[in-house]
Amino acid sequence: MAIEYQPRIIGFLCSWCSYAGADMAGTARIAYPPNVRIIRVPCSGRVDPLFVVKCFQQGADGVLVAGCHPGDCHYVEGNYHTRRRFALLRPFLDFLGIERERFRVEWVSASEGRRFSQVVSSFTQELLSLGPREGPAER
Amino acid sequence: MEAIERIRDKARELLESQAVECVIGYERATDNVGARPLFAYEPGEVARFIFDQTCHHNLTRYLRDKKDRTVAVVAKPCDSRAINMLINEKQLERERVFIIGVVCPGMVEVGWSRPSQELQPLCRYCRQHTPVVYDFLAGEPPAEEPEPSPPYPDVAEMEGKSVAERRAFWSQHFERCIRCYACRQACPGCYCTECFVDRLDPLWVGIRIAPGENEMWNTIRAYHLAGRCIDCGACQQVCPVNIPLMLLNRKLGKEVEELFDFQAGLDAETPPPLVTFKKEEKLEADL
Amino acid sequence: MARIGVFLCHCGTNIAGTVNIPRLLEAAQRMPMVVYAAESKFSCSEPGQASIRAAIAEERLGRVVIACCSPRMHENTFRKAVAGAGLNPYLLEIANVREQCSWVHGFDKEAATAKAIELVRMAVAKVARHEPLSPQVMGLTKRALIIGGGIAGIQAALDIANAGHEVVLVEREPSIGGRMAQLDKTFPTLDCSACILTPKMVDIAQHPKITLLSYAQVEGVEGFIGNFRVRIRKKARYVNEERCTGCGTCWQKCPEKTPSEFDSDMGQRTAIYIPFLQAVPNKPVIDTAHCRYIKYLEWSQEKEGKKPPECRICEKLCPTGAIDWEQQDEVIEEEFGAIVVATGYQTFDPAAYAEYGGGAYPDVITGLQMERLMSASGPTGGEVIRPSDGAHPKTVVFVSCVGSRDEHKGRSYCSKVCCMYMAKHAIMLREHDPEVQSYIFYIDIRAGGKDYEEFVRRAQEEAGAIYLRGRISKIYPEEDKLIVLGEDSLIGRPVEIAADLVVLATGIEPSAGADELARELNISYDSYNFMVEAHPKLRPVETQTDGIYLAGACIGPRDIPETVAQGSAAAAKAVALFSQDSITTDPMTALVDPLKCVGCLVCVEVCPFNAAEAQLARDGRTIAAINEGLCKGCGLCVAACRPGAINLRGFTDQQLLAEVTELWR
Amino acid sequence: MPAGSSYAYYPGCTLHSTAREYDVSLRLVCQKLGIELRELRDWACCGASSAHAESRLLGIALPARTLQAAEEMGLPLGVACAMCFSRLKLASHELADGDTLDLVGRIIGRGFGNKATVVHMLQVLDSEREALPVKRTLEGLKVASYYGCLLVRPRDIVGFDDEENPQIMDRLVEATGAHAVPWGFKTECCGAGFSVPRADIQLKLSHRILSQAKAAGADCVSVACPLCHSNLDSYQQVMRREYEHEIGLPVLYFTQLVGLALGLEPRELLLNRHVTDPLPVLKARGLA
Repeated sequence: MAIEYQPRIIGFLCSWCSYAGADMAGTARIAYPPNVRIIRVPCSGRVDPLFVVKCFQQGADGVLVAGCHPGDCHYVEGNYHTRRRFALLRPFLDFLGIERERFRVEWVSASEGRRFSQVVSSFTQELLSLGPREGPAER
Repeated sequence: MEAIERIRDKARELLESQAVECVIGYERATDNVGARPLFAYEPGEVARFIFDQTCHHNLTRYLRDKKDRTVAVVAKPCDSRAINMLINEKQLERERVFIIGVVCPGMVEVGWSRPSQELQPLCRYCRQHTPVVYDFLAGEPPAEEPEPSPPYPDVAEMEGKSVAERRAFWSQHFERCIRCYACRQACPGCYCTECFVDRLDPLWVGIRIAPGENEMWNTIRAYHLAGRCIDCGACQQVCPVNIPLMLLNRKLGKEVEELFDFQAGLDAETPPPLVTFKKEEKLEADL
Repeated sequence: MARIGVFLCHCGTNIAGTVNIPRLLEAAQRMPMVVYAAESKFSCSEPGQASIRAAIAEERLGRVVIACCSPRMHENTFRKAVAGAGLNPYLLEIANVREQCSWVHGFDKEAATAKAIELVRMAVAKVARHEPLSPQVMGLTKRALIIGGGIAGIQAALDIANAGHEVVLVEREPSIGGRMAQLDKTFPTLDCSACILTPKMVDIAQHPKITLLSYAQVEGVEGFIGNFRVRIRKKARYVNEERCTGCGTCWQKCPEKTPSEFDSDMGQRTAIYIPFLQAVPNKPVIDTAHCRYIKYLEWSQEKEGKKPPECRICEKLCPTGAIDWEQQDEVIEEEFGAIVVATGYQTFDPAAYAEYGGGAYPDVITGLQMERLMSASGPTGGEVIRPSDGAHPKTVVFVSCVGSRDEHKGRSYCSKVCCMYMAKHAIMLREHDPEVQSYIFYIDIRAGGKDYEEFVRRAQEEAGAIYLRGRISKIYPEEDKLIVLGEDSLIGRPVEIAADLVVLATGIEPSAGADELARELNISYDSYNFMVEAHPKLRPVETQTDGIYLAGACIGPRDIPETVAQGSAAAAKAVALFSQDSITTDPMTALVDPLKCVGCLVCVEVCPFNAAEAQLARDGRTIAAINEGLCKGCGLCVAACRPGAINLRGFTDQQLLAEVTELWR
Repeated sequence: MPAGSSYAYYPGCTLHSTAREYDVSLRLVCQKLGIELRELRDWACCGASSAHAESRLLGIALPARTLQAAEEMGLPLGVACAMCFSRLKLASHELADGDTLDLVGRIIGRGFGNKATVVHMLQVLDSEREALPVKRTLEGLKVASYYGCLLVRPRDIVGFDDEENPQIMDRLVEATGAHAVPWGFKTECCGAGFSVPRADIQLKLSHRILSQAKAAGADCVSVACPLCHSNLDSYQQVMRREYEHEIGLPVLYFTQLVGLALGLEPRELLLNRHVTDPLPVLKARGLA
């Protein structure tokens, strides 16, 4: 029997804003789809683009990088670098045939639990509509 | 006087005065068609130097190996940008290298028996025919540099395709990659003591020659040159299975130019886009 | 081969109510390297922790995973528990199955359980790559450096010294005292500024724990919290401080006069001088820009122009032979554990306001000049007279917000104290001369503070000051009057006043050079060069750089009470730091592999904390190194390091990669 | 704006009539400096000062006609009268809005792109300041530069200089060798708008400006606007009556001062056309 397609999302969340935001969604019991697997990092600036590419190579359907809003970085400047790195990587992935929609960078503050759940929900929806990734059959 | 004569005279002068230990240039390869690098240590050797449209190699690749000694190098415009890039990345001291700049007519494909008349694709889009930095210039610089519009026709064409088409295109190319890493060896920017692809822990790229792993390698190779690639095409030139590597590099080059108004190696001072930032810059649109 | 133990917390029904614990337990037991798995109602409870400690001992566990609430909740609790069992506290990983699973996926228990299993798998994969970490323990120098000898710096210095710690107070002027020393009276109590300040200045001079370096400047700062190395330049006074008794003969007899900065040009001083009579230290300096003999010495070098007199009167008259023409600037290096920045403010230069004469009209003066005119120790002995003709002004106009709340002049902020000092001046003027009529042009009256509003009322009701709401458009002289044109925006009519004296309430701006100092200290400053706090509300006297604290008007416009409070607050921070015998730094810092580093020093460029620095390797190559004292563990450099030479303890590439790949094993 | 550059020249209504000396001196100076002034054919009134008060559209449409003409010539529009300058600047600012541009294009019956840049001749000469070929330095002459209310206001639209304390004319005056006295009334209103309905106000305001210039030690006042000129220059006798206060302060166009410095003769520059005769002052300084 065919099992329905469930997209897999890897989320890299900075522990000061976005990871706290995700926790906030929990404490407020704001439900969102169970498709995201969260990896905690000190700062979104820690996320080497290699991780993102690796996720896709492994077979992730979507990758999310979330950090403090620019200007609020706990480490003062981290997310400014995040912004540059991924503004560059995103079109590049698209060029390689990995749709822009599959890679998201979002700014989620510690108080934005609702926003976090909205991000995950809309991201999951988008990926569902995109359907599974085609690519090398054997990875 | 012919450009090549001026190169030879300068090379001789530099070696005789012992201003440099060695002059890196081109000589005719044994197939009598192509060119190959020549490391001249003796004034007597300079007669072997040539310069024509077959001299596509980027000789700055060798400069890091000799970073502690003073050498002279024959540099085409793109090569000269590599020198700036290396200085910026503190891999080279300006005063240790004497740059014999050559005005570049563009390189041709070198066939088996004779060089083709065709300019290499990359050279058709070239925007620098005069080196951006040199100590001595051979050849007459053109009145003005051409401005191909769009500056990245090859990239633009690819962008025109559908995601699925691009996916298919790259998959079939990456499947053919034999992971010989010749591209890496030829690139002046690839100088890590241990390349990420060779590391076992963390194992970024699996050892298997499998499409997925190949894709990882080719993607990151290009990404690591983002804002650094100086458009010389050496990687593509040496690829035994003809993967259009420069298309990847140039896509990133295009993005860097559009987002950050930066081209690698035009000078040695401007910090490359990925080591700096502007608080006020608006990039969210691209995220 | 690591022996991993997995502990599943029910958190009452918070987790167990949604996640199928038995299935999770079963799955956990089958995970690679997991030798023990157990559940517990409340892992964080004492019995829960005890069972974890017990299991670690009995099962000889080398790594621990706890599936429970967010690590932001109980990571430290469990680290202690693990440590209690003799295991390195960093060999623990938390799987967040409450906040990020059971609490948000209650609608789908199946999916929640499946996700929980994967979260635990990721945690197991990660913890297997954990390494034991031990916080770096570093000594600290229990000495504080105070930069700036105004009331903020004085307060901080005294508080720290009284707590028993050594303090070095560096002041760039010849005497401490700062702006407060220039003031006549203080609002709203009208007690004499000097009377309350000078005793504190004397305390500084006499305190056994305080070293005062006046006429000195901070030049270079290196190191980090607890271990700063600071270069201080002691400018040449040309006066031997040991010999000088401060008798005053030299400055009384010096023939060269020049406008006095302390009296903000309302009076004169000599070339060898102390700024004011109660100066601390009470030792003069020779101002090379005006001293005749020094001019002579310069002249004798080139022999150009007219020969200046070879004066040397001070030298001839000094009873102790303290004058020392040979003296040179001296640069000393000192070690400190904490630094308090209290560089204060200067007043805005009204030259920018051509419409007010831009300084051309002698009888248009600034608030600070008014203070000097009123001060009993001032150039006029406290008599308020017009600089132009010495007449007693009867009509005085005050113009508020000169250099404040004015974008066109590049200053959009409120200087906070002007409203109050204008009211003070109005009251004092009446006290000096009952016939004086003050007019005060204001935009808004900002009198938020204890007894401030009452004070302004007093100016209006008792001192009869007339408050007019509106900006002044123009001031120009006519005969011996100054015609002031403005608008009373409340009745919407133009106003024209013929004044004898006009006082511009010039705003507050950071002291010159504040930005250079901030750069040297690697603390941030805003577009006006005010220093920036670590958090405007919750960390108002701290900076982003640990061990460097702020006090007073260097942060923004402040009045005296607030400034003093901040002096004490900054001191408290320093004293709290000194109450420890060592600093333990978070071990989750970056680490460079010298063999892989290619010396491109991208890390140095991206590190916001100056923690990455260039270093000479054994083989002579230049490579990067991380200063653990400064590193805050953000990992910015790690992601920027192409050769993968830098890694982040606790969040290594290996650990994060393991979490990713585990999902597809 | 290098020497040898050309401008579409808009004299406006006054420069051919009451302010002929401004027009003449300007043309002579530009000639000397190799700046070509091509007067617009068939230029229209700028609309000052009533049009924009009557109707916003009319206030834009009148200058628009001139802007369109300049655009056709493909030259920057050089304006001498401060009022015209202000009207033209404000109009081209309003025309930045696409819809307004279309509408006005239809009104004047000629679509255009609002491409012409509007500059005041003061800006043009200012760019020649460095290389001013001074034949006769005006050393010793103390000049109060008076800008009037419109030249540098509003800051965000025309403001090429500080509206409280502008410098551009002072710079130019200094370039002639004369001394530009610092004073506070550079941009005060001269009351022009009231000269007819409430002459008393106009007199008061103008008098204050002149007496301040005098108090600042000026020998003469330099202006860049025909209206400022007539107010300051021609009412000085009345002032003497009204305020029993002798002003006697000649009011010159900045172009006349520059002209003198370039070696032109007072007569050529029509210095004799002023009500308050500048020649005594100039003679006293050996400049005429």
